[in-house]
Amino acid sequence: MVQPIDVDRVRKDFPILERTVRDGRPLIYLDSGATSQKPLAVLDAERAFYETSNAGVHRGAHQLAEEATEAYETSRAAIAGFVGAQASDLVFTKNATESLNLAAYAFSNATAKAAHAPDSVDSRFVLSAGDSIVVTQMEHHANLVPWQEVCAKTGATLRWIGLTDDGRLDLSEIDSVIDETTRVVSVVQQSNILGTINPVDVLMARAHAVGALGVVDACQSIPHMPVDVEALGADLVAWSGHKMLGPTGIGLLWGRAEVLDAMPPFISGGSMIETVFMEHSTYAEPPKRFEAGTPMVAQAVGLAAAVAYLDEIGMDSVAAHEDELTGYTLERLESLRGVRIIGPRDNVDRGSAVSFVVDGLHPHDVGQFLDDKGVAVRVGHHCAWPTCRRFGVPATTRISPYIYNDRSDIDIAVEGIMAAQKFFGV
Amino acid sequence: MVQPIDVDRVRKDFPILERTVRDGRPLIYLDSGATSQKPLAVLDAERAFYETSNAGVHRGAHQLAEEATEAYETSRAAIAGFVGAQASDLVFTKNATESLNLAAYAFSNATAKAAHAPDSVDSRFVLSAGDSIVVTQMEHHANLVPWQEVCAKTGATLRWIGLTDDGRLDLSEIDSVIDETTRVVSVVQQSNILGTINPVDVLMARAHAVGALGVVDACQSIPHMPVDVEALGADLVAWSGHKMLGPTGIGLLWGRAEVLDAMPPFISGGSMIETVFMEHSTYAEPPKRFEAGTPMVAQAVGLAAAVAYLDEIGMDSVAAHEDELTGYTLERLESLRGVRIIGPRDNVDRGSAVSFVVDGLHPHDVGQFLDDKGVAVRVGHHCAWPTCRRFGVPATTRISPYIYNDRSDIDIAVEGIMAAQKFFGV
Amino acid sequence: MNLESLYQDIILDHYKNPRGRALLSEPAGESHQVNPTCGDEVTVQVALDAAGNVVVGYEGQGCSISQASASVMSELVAGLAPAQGDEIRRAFVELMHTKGAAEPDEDVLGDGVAFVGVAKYPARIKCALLPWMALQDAEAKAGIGSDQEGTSAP
Amino acid sequence: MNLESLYQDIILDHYKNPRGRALLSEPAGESHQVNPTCGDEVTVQVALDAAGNVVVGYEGQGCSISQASASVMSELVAGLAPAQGDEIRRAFVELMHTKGAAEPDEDVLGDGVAFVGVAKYPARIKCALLPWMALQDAEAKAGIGSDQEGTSAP
Ligand SMILES: Cc1ncc(COP(=O)(O)O)c(C=O)c1O
Ligand SMILES: Cc1ncc(COP(=O)(O)O)c(C=O)c1O
Repeated sequence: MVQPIDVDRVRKDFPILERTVRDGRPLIYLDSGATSQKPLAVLDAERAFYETSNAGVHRGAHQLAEEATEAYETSRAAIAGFVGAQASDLVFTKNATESLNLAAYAFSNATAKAAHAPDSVDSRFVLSAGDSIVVTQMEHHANLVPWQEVCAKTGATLRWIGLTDDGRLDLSEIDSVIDETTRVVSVVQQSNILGTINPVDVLMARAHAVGALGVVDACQSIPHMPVDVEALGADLVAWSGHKMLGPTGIGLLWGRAEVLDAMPPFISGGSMIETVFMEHSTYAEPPKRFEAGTPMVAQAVGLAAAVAYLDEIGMDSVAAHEDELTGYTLERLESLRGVRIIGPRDNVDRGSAVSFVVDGLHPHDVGQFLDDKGVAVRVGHHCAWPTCRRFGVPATTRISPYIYNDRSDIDIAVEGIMAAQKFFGV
Repeated sequence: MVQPIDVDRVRKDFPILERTVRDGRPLIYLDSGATSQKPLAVLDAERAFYETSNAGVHRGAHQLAEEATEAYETSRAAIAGFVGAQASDLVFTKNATESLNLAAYAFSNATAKAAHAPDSVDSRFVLSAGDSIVVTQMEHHANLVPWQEVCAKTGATLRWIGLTDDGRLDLSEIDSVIDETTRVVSVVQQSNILGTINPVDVLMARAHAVGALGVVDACQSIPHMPVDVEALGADLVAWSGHKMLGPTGIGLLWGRAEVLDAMPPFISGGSMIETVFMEHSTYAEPPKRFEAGTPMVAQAVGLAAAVAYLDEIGMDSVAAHEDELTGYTLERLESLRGVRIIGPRDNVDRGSAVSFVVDGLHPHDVGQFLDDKGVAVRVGHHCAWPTCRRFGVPATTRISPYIYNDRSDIDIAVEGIMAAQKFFGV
Repeated sequence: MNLESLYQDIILDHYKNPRGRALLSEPAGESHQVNPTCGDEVTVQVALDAAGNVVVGYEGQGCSISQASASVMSELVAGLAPAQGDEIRRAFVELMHTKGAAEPDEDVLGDGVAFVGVAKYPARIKCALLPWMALQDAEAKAGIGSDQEGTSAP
Repeated sequence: MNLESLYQDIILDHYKNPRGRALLSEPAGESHQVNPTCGDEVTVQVALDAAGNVVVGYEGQGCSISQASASVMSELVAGLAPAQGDEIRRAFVELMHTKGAAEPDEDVLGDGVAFVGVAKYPARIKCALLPWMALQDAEAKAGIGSDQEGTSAP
């Protein structure tokens, strides 16, 4: 039996949730899909680092530098442990977008280098016209635009797996879209707009069957459910710290050791080198190879405190809590006249982000009424514009709860929707 | 008359300076060239942001999102103002290394895209064999390795301006090294290893005279003296927040509007787009074009507090304080038997970072004795390995003070050097 | 409740009954503007009539604020000399930057005064400005008007 | 003072008077290792003699710890069977991860016990390990020894 979350107790750890918005309304934060709030433990850990051990890491021989390095690497180990990984396979970036670009640039960089020195790179990353890259129609822009850019630079072609009307991947297309020309398959594990949880194991298996590399965007899964990155069957997995109670400014890329090892550098400079001459340089082993410059040390420390906090609650409990809340949200929304859910309506293989449109009302106007009730939701295309087009809507309103939300928050959101309908007479 | 800095008062703002290291020695932090310490005002600003206004920026329609966006953009304006720039010309990155890579990738990305669609990019960024890129022999790896990578990807050739024995640029080489083949000149304003301040105006003028773009690495200048980025004569200027009292995880790239506007994107994804289709996307105007993904919001807020703190002291005062300290450091070191300064020995056009070697002692061992006295300095190649080779040393010890240091700190460092000499009998 | 200052009746009326919403048959300049945050879109077209006055056409999709703003805009500037339209546009842009504290001049802004409450909601200011930015851009493309300061929207 | 536990006399002696510091004429395997943090370098070469025991050569530049460690290493493993050398190497690596709290076995580690204090200084552990990593790598390249776990240094 998983332990239920004591939401009232959890809320006490988040000072921001005590504030009011607009005309003194208590804040109801239902926008955790964009970014989560941060518990005191995270703020305290960052501050303690700055107040006691701040220094350059991997560089100094003084005590502070030793402590900072220890803090940074201990944090890496803790965060790796949280997703069942080895510390040496975990790269720190500034956000998931950088992580996905790191993956994408392995291809465009290797391709450009191969043109001048074919033996300098691993041929798995060298693309040419005729090669294809596969994504899905529910990708966040962060897992779409970088691959468009790779295509523009290498001549490869972008393909995608389409969606069914209820917001699932059209799995019937997998074998035709992912074929012998495919060199990389990059898919989201849990859609930030639809809430859909995809069968990444199936997609990764198909990718490997045709000799392609597999990338998973786990931005919306790792914060919300237990994920063992090694068990996903992927070669690379990207996610962000700020959506899982961590500070802004830190992201993660996990990679299978052998794949990371074969990848050329992305951002280059100090700390990622082995030797440097004016004429040429050699590079450090992963993860350092991908961490050029002064890293996000305080943010790594903060994120380690965040995973400790989540571990304390238990990711099983987080998932169960959200699952319950998702069921309730779907039920309440479906009971409203004129409200259409964009994404799966059955609470199976779906996360807690629920998007919807209201007949006759633009999402911006719906959001405004929720805001007026103190409810923070996101309105817009949620960085998944092609997904909106697929469903024939310019934008949606999205409710995305987390560990500090409960049914009463959903109730107030529903009141806001009804108030908007009433006001606009729809 | 510039106001002298009240070091004792300043130190009270930095909690870490109250701690002891090793066997109860008061910490003497002389490693600000690696990263500076952070005043309470910066820690408080970051925390206040998280506790009151944390939300996704540029995305939500709720009050928190409005406040977060306002905090982020107000911070941008404050930081831009600090260096005499327009907010719209200032890009946030994770560190200076990313900023310099952003500049370098403009060339390799444009070159790769031009091969498939010549009209899709600005030809100033398209390189080919026969083109040259010019740096100096005193660059930090962050302003060397990315350009080596550009060369490896485009076939261009890397050239560099050499150094005189006293650690200055050999200006006699400028006109021969920077010639009609040169497409970009990228130089450090103040060397992090030698302390040399370079005549960037001369270099930028020469770059522009041959039609090349000019990039300045201002990592070690902007924290230590008044800098008006628009007056440098450069097209792009890169620096970091963490070396100027700001948090880790935030860097800056300033660009002339017209140049930024002509640059292709670097990291792509959400927030940097204008429209997105599955097949192709169009991009936002700078600075957004270069800020894909969830940005370092809290870090921007912290850095804005840092520049306010520096403004309060006055950058003239900072520069005067360091100048005085540099004179003293040079004098004390020169008075020591067997100590050789690597870099300018006259206190003219030089910053406060002073590198030296001790006959018969490896810098690691020198640093260990300083550490034992509570003195934190950096030992090694300071991410400027080719510069070390130029001076025939494997590494140096570097003293790099800031606003919280005074002469007594230098005195204790000198004691540490003498203790090491005595112990090793050299 | 605050929302009534945002959604004034005039705005709701323009939203539900947009004035002059149609494209031109022979536009001299056209601009398509999007709010990349939310996907609001508006296309504005301009031309000059025989008397040298502005003819405006538009189309769009988006929230009540952006669509009402387009309707108000077309009503305000159509038939005026370009310079007069510019003046109104500037007054509207200025109004949007007053944080809701201004007392807008109805003689200049007509129904546009109803947008005063929008200025209190930073995320909605962009919605209100979208058609005006498109107007400015379309005129610049058509070579209409004294005001060439911006050919691209902010 | 702490430093005396770090810089034990044995270490200083090996630093000032390195044992067996020279390259081999016919190495079977060679490894050049650098500490990218500080630029310390060491080259280790290995071969087997007629009896199947290890012959070691080395050269390097760097701090007292890295250079003394190379000297101690060469003294310890030269002339031993590869498996015996491996055992010593493992004991040394283990010693470096004890944070200075261990009581190392002098029968196994000989002069290597003097490095116990190094383990208290994380930034110096790499210095002490550098030649041992090079040894491991050189042996792997030469196909010497049972231990193939690492062909590249950490
Ligand atoms: C001159 C110079 N350039 C570039 C850098 C790189 O800065 P960062 O490590 O913050 O990316 C540094 C500092 O490490 C530096 O001193
Ligand atoms: C599914 C998904 N992928 C990628 C991202 C990008 O993450 P970030 O903005 O932290 O880079 C997000 C969040 O915005 C997301 O929800």
